[in-house]
Formats: sequence, structure tokens, C-alpha cells
Amino acid sequence: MHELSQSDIVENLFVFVLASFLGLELIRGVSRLLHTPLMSLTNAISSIAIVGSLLITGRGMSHTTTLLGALAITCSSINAIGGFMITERILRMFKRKDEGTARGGH
Amino acid sequence: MHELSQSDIVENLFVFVLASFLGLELIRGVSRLLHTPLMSLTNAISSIAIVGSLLITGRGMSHTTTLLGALAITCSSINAIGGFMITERILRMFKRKDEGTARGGH
Amino acid sequence: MSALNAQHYVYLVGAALFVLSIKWMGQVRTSRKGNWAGSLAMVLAVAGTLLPGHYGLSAYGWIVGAVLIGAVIGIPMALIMPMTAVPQRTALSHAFGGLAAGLVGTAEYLEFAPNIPRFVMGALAAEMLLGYLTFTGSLLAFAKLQEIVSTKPIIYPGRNAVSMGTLIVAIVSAIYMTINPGHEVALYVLMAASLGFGLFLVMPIGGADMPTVIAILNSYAGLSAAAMGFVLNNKLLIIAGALDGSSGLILSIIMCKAMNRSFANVLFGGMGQTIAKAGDAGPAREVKAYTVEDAVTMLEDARLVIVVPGYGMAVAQAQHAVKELATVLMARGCDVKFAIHPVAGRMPGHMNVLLAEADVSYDQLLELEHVNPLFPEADMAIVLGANDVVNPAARTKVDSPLYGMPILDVDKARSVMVIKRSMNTGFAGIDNDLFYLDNTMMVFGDAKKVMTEIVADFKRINA
Amino acid sequence: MSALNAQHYVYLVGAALFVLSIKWMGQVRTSRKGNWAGSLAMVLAVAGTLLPGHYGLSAYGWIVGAVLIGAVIGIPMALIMPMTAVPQRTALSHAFGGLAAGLVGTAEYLEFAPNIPRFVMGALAAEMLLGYLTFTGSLLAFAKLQEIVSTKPIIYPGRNAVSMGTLIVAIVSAIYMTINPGHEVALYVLMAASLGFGLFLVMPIGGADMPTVIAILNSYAGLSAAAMGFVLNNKLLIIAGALDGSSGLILSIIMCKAMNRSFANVLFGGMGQTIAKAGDAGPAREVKAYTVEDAVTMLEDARLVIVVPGYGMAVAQAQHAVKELATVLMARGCDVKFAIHPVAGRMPGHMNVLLAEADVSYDQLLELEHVNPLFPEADMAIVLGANDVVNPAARTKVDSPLYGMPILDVDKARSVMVIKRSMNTGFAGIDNDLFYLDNTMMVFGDAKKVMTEIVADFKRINA
Ligand SMILES: NC(=O)c1ccc[n+]([C@@H]2O[C@H](COP(=O)([O-])OP(=O)(O)OC[C@H]3O[C@@H](n4cnc5c(N)ncnc54)[C@H](OP(=O)(O)O)[C@@H]3O)[C@@H](O)[C@H]2O)c1
Ligand SMILES: NC(=O)c1ccc[n+]([C@@H]2O[C@H](COP(=O)([O-])OP(=O)(O)OC[C@H]3O[C@@H](n4cnc5c(N)ncnc54)[C@H](OP(=O)(O)O)[C@@H]3O)[C@@H](O)[C@H]2O)c1
Repeated sequence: MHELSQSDIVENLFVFVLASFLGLELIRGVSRLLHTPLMSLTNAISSIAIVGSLLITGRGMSHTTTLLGALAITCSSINAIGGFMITERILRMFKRKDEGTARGGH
Repeated sequence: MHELSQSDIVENLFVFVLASFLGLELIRGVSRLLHTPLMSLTNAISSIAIVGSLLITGRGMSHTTTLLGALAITCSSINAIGGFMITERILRMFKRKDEGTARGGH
Repeated sequence: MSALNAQHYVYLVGAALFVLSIKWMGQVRTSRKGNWAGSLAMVLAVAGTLLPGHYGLSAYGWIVGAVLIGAVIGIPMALIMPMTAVPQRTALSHAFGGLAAGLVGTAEYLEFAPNIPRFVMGALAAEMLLGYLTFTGSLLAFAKLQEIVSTKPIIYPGRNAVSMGTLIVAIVSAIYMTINPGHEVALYVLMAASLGFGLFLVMPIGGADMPTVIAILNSYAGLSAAAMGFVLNNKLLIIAGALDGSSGLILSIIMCKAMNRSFANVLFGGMGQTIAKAGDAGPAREVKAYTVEDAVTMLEDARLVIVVPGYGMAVAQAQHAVKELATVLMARGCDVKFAIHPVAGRMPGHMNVLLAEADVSYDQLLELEHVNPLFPEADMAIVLGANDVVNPAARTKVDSPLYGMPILDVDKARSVMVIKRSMNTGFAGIDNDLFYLDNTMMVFGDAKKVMTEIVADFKRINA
Repeated sequence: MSALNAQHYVYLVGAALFVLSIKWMGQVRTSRKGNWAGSLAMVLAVAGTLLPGHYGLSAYGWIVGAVLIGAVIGIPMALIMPMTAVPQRTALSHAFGGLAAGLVGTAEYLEFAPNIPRFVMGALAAEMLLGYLTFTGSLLAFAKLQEIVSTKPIIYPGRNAVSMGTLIVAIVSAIYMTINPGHEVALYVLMAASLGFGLFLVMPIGGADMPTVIAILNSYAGLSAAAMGFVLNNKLLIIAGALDGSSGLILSIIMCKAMNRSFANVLFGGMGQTIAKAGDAGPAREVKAYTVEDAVTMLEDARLVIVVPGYGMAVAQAQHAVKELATVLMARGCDVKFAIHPVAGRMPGHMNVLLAEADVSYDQLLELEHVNPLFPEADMAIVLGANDVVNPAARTKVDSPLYGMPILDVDKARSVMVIKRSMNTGFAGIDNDLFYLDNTMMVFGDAKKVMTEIVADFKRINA
């Protein structure tokens, strides 16, 4: 497996620290009204693990690895596809009085 | 001069983008009461250019370079030292009624 | 620009879009844009990974097949899921996410061990630990919420020792693996202990505390994705994972605060014990039971009515009926507001989503800080299947488990109408003095049924 | 851990501290901690750079000498500077910061050209451009604020063409350098054009618009530090620079919004022209001039007084006198509040700092949104050297340059006392209808003098 240089590691830590700070600030700014769709959105985002799943599967290594990887892809894509769709469904329900009542979706 | 790999560059861009987003969120959260000390603080922080000045001076390269570098160090350290001190002076003036009136500083 | 570089830039745009997606989710106006930004970011993440050239991926057959299966399962699940099932569905999703992270970690290990540098191995172990515990923990949370298993806390003597013990085994084997990546047996110990700890973590937690736990598990799922990012030296994974991690953390903190409880209290089932203690105390007192007709009479002359929905509205699916009542009352010139307590219902924003589903305009929904000053002016506060969030004990009884929790001051309204099925307690298992106040009228019955009857009565009067 | 690694971790902690420092600056309670975190971060940045081993720095004599000179200049400057001089001192600081960035860029170029990879050269050119324009721009801003040169906008025909032309020359030479790093002449063209553009940028801007320009220059100084970070592949520089860049941007946007103006309007001196136009319009109208004794009589029975400080209070240094008046009034049982308009004075937070200096408790200072609902209940609004921020034209006159700017609604108070030296206009150069209202009394004189006299009168009455 590729050796990471110390500086790669520290750079990743920089990115991690910044992104965590940013996450804390951004989430704190989310209106309470939207906490349910927010949960659903971050749930969908956590399917980013699909990137790792694709790599492990696609490299065509041992059979076990490919199988585990494919299973991981399936899990993550259920998450990704379903997550964003549900968030959209939830958000479509939010509207103001003046926006009319035409409803798409379910 | 050292060649940067494409991936170094992109990593730096990642960091820049994250830090800018974070900056925007954080500054937006600063109480209006504190805009003057905030200006003074960010002014002090911009003296971070001292890092570059130190590198260019300390490597002991050509005479011109060292001289320009030393000038840059002087400029940045006026900024750094003065900036944080003034911010402190400004902040010491802010207090609530119940905090008593003992005053340090000037 | 070579494939490698193109990939980097695609990932960069993806990362920026993930950040924007959460930012835009902050306001209703921009929230749909936020969801689209998130989806686009995910598409870019996948496209960037598959870009031919860099990673030299080959097994495209497997990939396409696996994604298709995912889509076939995911899409119908998203389409047919009722809105009340959002907590379950989120739990199930976390289970999938955790499993994916765990499996990727295991596969990486099996493929590359023992040639794994120490830092990478440490990250890999963290990824597996977090991934697998999220998997079983979320699965159990799902089962409890879906009532496949009992929602009661499963409590037995020594449970804390068991779960701590399992966690320690998992951590020790993770450390051992990091130092000696060659010993495959440590992998299996780690996996077993992590899977076990996930179960032990969630077992003692009651069904109603699940939302907090789900938020914590969301945080773990994010952190395991970030750990994967450290393993693969992939910034996009790190950023998305860190955003998720902080989101789960903040949401669980908000919930704990609004319930006036600590993390530890939620995790170690403190509420379960309270139920037994508080449930049987107190002498029998009398309440005033009223009929639907009484309720209509009281509402006829009201000028300002504040509805306080709670978990019971969700159970009864009474959101459409209450919206109808609001419409009827507003047609009569009465102002109607909805008071939304931060932990009303069983998940953050629960009431908002249900009322939005029923087409209630979101500017009619007022948060605690804004609505509390209005109660003294309200002719009637309708407590619709809410209980703990209107319990005045939170203000007055120092020894109550609710003491200190901010509540909706319905008792300050001129009259209060409480609609519930019985004198049963709510989630906290605590008696509610509100029901015994002079200005309180109890209307017993299912929330939806009572609402529908009141509306029918009004329509009769109006006609 | 080798020196290289140690340095990385020191920088990482530094970066986190810079972030925390700005976060903590958000609240008064934590703001001093924020400043300390920032200073510590700077110390770590310097220490990390000087760590022996990695960069192999040697010319320590030069370094120590240069820092000492910096300290000898910086410390006294910080200690003796009066609080009113914060804008000037900030401008001067930006000038130093810009110069440092520019010089480092030039030195790097001279040392390494033509062996500079393209991307690095691009960043280097950006660093010099931003650094040098910040230098001259800030220096001129300083000179105007310090009134070393006239504060009037310097306007001549074709000035926009000249400054745009200079900017284009600077950008073209930057691009040329990036492609051909070998041609030293391009360096000198770039330097000259950047230095020139900085001057042209600030020349047409009036003294009073300087704060907005200073915020923009702050943003540029930050971006040039970030560019230096790209050159040196140094994440700490990038992070600190980006934080600064966004800070300047947000502050200037806030100022523009509160003045209801656009960036372009500020930068191209729109306000300068307005002065000439609006100043001489309108027929002569009558105002009611009152004496200090009248003022005291009016204040004697007041129960709620709201003071609206403005730029005139800063000019007259009347903050201590007004604080004394507040003390006297409060001793008589009258409630006193201060209404702080976001752009009262000449820099963001100007009034807060002055009143804090005079020991006014910051919970007595109310922001626009919170104080406006109070005016109808106020017996007296004292407008102390403020003008534009209380001009009702902003609410009513569609053709006024102030139209749409949120103002303090002093005209809704029972009576208004305006203290200023003459009928002169304020910064926007616009007549103020407030002065002619029936419930307005004008007390002409220097703000400090009038305040001191009123206080003396009160003391006489009380005695
Ligand atoms: N929102 C969150 O994120 C979250 C997360 C975790 C925990 N919690 C906790 O959940 C609780 C929420 O408070 P809450 O006031 O909304 O609910 P609650 O205190 O749990 O009370 C709900 C009430 O609704 C009644 N009810 C149930 N089904 C009904 C039906 N079909 N028709 C009419 N009434 C019905 C029940 O009484 P009957 O049985 O007599 O009808 C019950 O007393 C808080 O204690 C909070 O801490 C919330
Ligand atoms: N705060 C910021 O960040 C910022 C930045 C840029 C621009 N601005 C602009 O600055 C203006 C600020 O409004 P403002 O109401 O505070 O001030 P203003 O509109 O500039 O008015 C100040 C008034 O104070 C009076 N004055 C001056 N010296 C005085 C003294 N010694 N004693 C008594 N009165 C004195 C002047 O009248 P006399 O000459 O008759 O005494 C003048 O009308 C706004 O237009 C704003 O847009 C603010």
C-alpha cells in the first residue's frame, strides 16, 4: 500500500480541522424548522463512502475484495440515491402561504 | 525554486476554499459591537506575511534579497506586535456595569 | 491536463458543493438548492473517481451492477416511505453507510496487510471500528423505531461493564493492529467487538431516545468516512466526513439541551429508571373532562388560538385535521398560530415536517422564544397530543427530571384545551400538573378523531 | 519526530488558533481570549518557521535585528495612539502589511527567476500586485484620515480611464511574467503599475468613505498573504490570508449595506458628486434654537432618554461628558439608553469603542433593530453630533441618496434635542428635515461643551 508522507498526513489534518470547524458553524446556522431535512441530507452525504467502495471494487484485485467492495457500493448507493430523494420530498412540503398549493411528488 | 506538484496546488486550493468559507461564516457571526477590534485583529493577523519574510531573509541568499527580506520583517513585526497590543487595548475598554471600573492599560 | 489533475479539480468542486449544500440547507428559501448541490457533489465524487486513467479502475461490470442494485432498492424505498418513518429510514441508512465503511476497511486490510504503513493502519482501524459499530447500532435503532423489537430499554445488571468491556477490546485490538498489521486474527476480534459494541450501545436506550442516538451515530458514520479519507489520502472524503461528523454532534447537543439532559444520561438510559419511579407516585386528583361540543363552544368566540402539537399528533396523523380546523377558525376571523417546541415529537423538526406536509404555511409556525410571550394574549391554547413540552413542572419542581427544560407556557393562556387519549404520561413518564389546573379542559380521545369532530361541528354551525 | 514534522504540527495548531481567535472575537465575553489566541498563533507561526533544521535558516542576525526595529516602532505606536486614531493606524498597518508581501514577492523573484514554475510565478505575481497596491492605497488612506493631505475626493476628468488603464497594465504584466518569468523588466512594470493603481484607487474617495476602502484593502492584504502561501506551499499562510480576505470583504459589505450604497458607488466617488448637488438645494426654512437652560428644563421630568451619538461626538470627544449626563439622569430615576446605528461615526463599531472608553456599560448600547421600537416611549431623544443616521429622508424621499438606508427613528420620540455646531450637513451632504420638525429643539454648540454645561446645570439644581 502506498506510503503517505508525513506532510500528506498533516495536510489531511489541516483539511479535517478546517472542515470540522466549518461544519460546526454551518450546522449551528441551520433554522430549527429544517432539522429533519438536514438530518436526511447529512445522511445522504455520508454515502460519500462510495468513493472508497468504488476504488476497492474497481481495481480488480482478489475475489473477496471485489465482493466486499461491490456490497459496499450497493449499500452506499442505496444511501446516496435514497437520501437525496427523500430530502427533496421533505423539502417540497415546506411552503409559505403565498406560494400556492400545487403539490408535486407523492 | 522547488516545483510544486499539481496535487500540492490542488490541496492548497482545498485549504483556501475551506478557510474562505469558514472566514465568511465566522465574521458574519461577530457582534457589531466588536467590529472595530475585529478590524484591528484581522489587521494583526495579516502580518502572517512575516513567515515569508523570515524565510527569504534567513536563507542567507544574495545581499539584495536579505535586505528586502529584513525590511519586510520589520514591516510585518510592527504590524504583528502593534496590532495585537491595540486590539487588547480596545477590548479592555469593553465592560458591563457589574464588572467594576478598575482599569489597566493606558 | 492529465486524468489525475482533472480528478483533483472535480473533487475540489465537489467539496465546495458539499459545503454550499449544508449552507443552503440553513434557510427554507435556499434549501432545495442545497439538496441539489449535495446531489451534484455526490455525482461529481463518483464521476471523479471513475475518470479513466488515474486509478485505473477496471471491474466496471461489478461497479455498474452494484450501483444498479442500490438504485433498485433505494428509489422505491425513498418513494413509498411515509413521512412519519423518517427516523427509521435515517437509522437504516446509517446502518448501510456504516456497513459500507466497515467493508471497505476490511477489504483494504485483507488486500494489503501486512504492508500497511502505521498511520494508514491506524486510520483503517478507526474506520472499521466506527463503521461496524454504526452498522449494528443503527440497525438496532431501526428495529426499535419500527417496533420490530421492543422499544423498551433492555436493562440488565452489569450492562455498563459489558459494553465498556467490549469497547475496550475493540480499541485494544485496533491499537494492536496498528502496531502489528500482520496478525489477521486482530481484524476479526476488532470486527466482532465493534459489531457487539454497537448493539450494547443502543440496547439500554428507550425507543423515544433514539433520535439523539441516531444523531450521534450520524456523527460516527461521518467520522468513519473521514477516516477512510485519511486511509485513501482523499480530501473529498475527509471534508464530507467532517461535515457529517459535526452535523451529528451539533444536532445531538441541541436535542440534549432542549431536553435538559446530558449525553451520559441519554446513553446510559437514565430516563428508563425515572419512568418506574415517577409513574406510580402521587394521590389521585380530579380533572375536568369535556366533550367535543364544549370544545366548540369555547372556540367559537376566540380571537387568538395557539395550537401546541406534540408526539400524539404524529401518532394520530392529525396534522391534516388540525390544518382544517385552523382554516375554519381563520375563516371566522380568529388568528391561529402553531407553537413548535424544539423537542416536540420524536425527532428534530418533527412537527415542522408534519405540518408542512399538511400545507400549513411555515410562517405560522413559531418557535419557543417567539411564541411564549403570546400565550397571555391567547384565548385558547390547544395542546394536541403534547405532554412533556407543556409540563409546568419544568419551571417549578426542582426535583422533577424535567426541571430546567424550557417549556411552552400554555398555562398562561386564558384557557387550555388538552386533547389526548387518557391520563397516561408522555415520553418522560411524568405526571403533568397542567391537566389539573382550573383553566384546563381535557378532551379525551384520539387527536385526529377529536379534531375531525370539532371541524365537522364548526361546519354545521357555519352552514 | 524530525524538525520538518514538528513544524507541520506547530503550523497546524497555529491555524486552528487563528480560526478560534476570530470565532472568539464574536462575543464580548470571549473576545480577549480571541486576541490572545491570535497572538499565540502568530508566535507559533514565527517559532515554527525558525525551528532549526527544516528551512536551514542562517542569517539570524538580520532576523533578530529586523524584529527588534519592528518592536521599537510598533510598541510605542500601539501604546500612545489615541482611540480616535484607530482608522488611521489600521490604514498605516495595512500599508506595512502590503509592503511586506510585495517585498517578499520581489525578493523571491529576484532570487529564483527565471527558474520559477508557472503556477508559482502566477501566485507570485498576484502577491506582488495585491501587496503593492495595498501599500500605496493604504498609505494614501492614512494620509487622508490623518489629514496630511486633503480629505476631499481628488477628482479630475478621465480619472476612471487612468486608473483602469493602470490596472490593466499591472494585470497584463503579471500575466506576461507568469508566461515568461525571465524578463525582469516585466517585474518593474508590474511594481510601478501596482503602486500607481493603489494611489488612483484611493484618490477619488472622500475621507469619510475611507473605512469602507480600508476594509477592502484589508481583504487585499489577506489575499496577498494567501497568494504568498501558494508560492511557499504553506498552508498556514493560506488559512490566515483567507480568513483576513473574507473578513475585509464581509465588513465592507456590511458598511455598504448600512449606507444603502454599492461597492461601485463607494469606489468611484459617487458621494463626492452628491455633496455638490444636494448641498445648495432648498429654500431657507426656520429652525427653533434653544439654550442649555431650555434643554435642562426639558430633561428634568424625562423618564426615558435615548442618546443617539454620531460622528460629532467623536470629533468633540464628548463621550465622557455624555456618560456623566447619563449618570446624572439615572441618579434622578430616568432610564438612559444609547442607540447605536451601524454606520454612525466613521468606522464600524466607532461609537461602541468610544462609549466603552468612557465606561458606558455595553448592555446600555442598543442596536438599531432593538432600539427603534423604543422611541415612541421615549420622552427625549438626544441626537449628539449625528446627522445622516437620523435623517427621515431615508424613509420618505425616494430621490434622496439616503433613501432605503435603515435609520434610527428619533422623530417618533416625544421630543428630539439635536446638538451640533451649525446647520451644516453630515457626511452624505444632505439637508435633514428632522431639524425643522415641531418636536425638535436645536441646541447649537460643540457636543462636549453643551454636554458639560447641561451636566453642570443639573448638578446645580440637584445641590
Ligand atoms: N423531538 C425530538 O427530537 C426528541 C428526541 C428524543 C426525545 N424526545 C422527547 O419526546 C418528548 C416529546 O414531547 P411531546 O410533548 O411532543 O410528547 P410526549 O410528552 O411524549 O407526550 C405525547 C402525548 O401524546 C399523547 N398521545 C399519543 N397518541 C395519541 C393519539 N393518537 N391521540 C392523542 N394523543 C395521543 C399521549 O397521551 P395518551 O397516551 O394519553 O394519548 C402522550 O402523553 C419530550 O419528552 C422529548 O424530550 C424528543
Ligand atoms: N461608521 C462607518 O463605518 C462609516 C463608514 C463610512 C461612512 N460612514 C458615513 O458616515 C455617516 C455617519 O453618520 P453620523 O450621523 O454619525 O454623522 P454625520 O452624518 O457625518 O453627521 C455628523 C454631524 O456631527 C456634527 N458635528 C461635527 N463636529 C461636531 C462637534 N464638535 N460638536 C457637535 N457636533 C458636531 C456635524 O454638524 P455640524 O458641523 O453642524 O456640527 C455633522 O452634521 C453616515 O452617512 C455614514 O454612511 C460611516
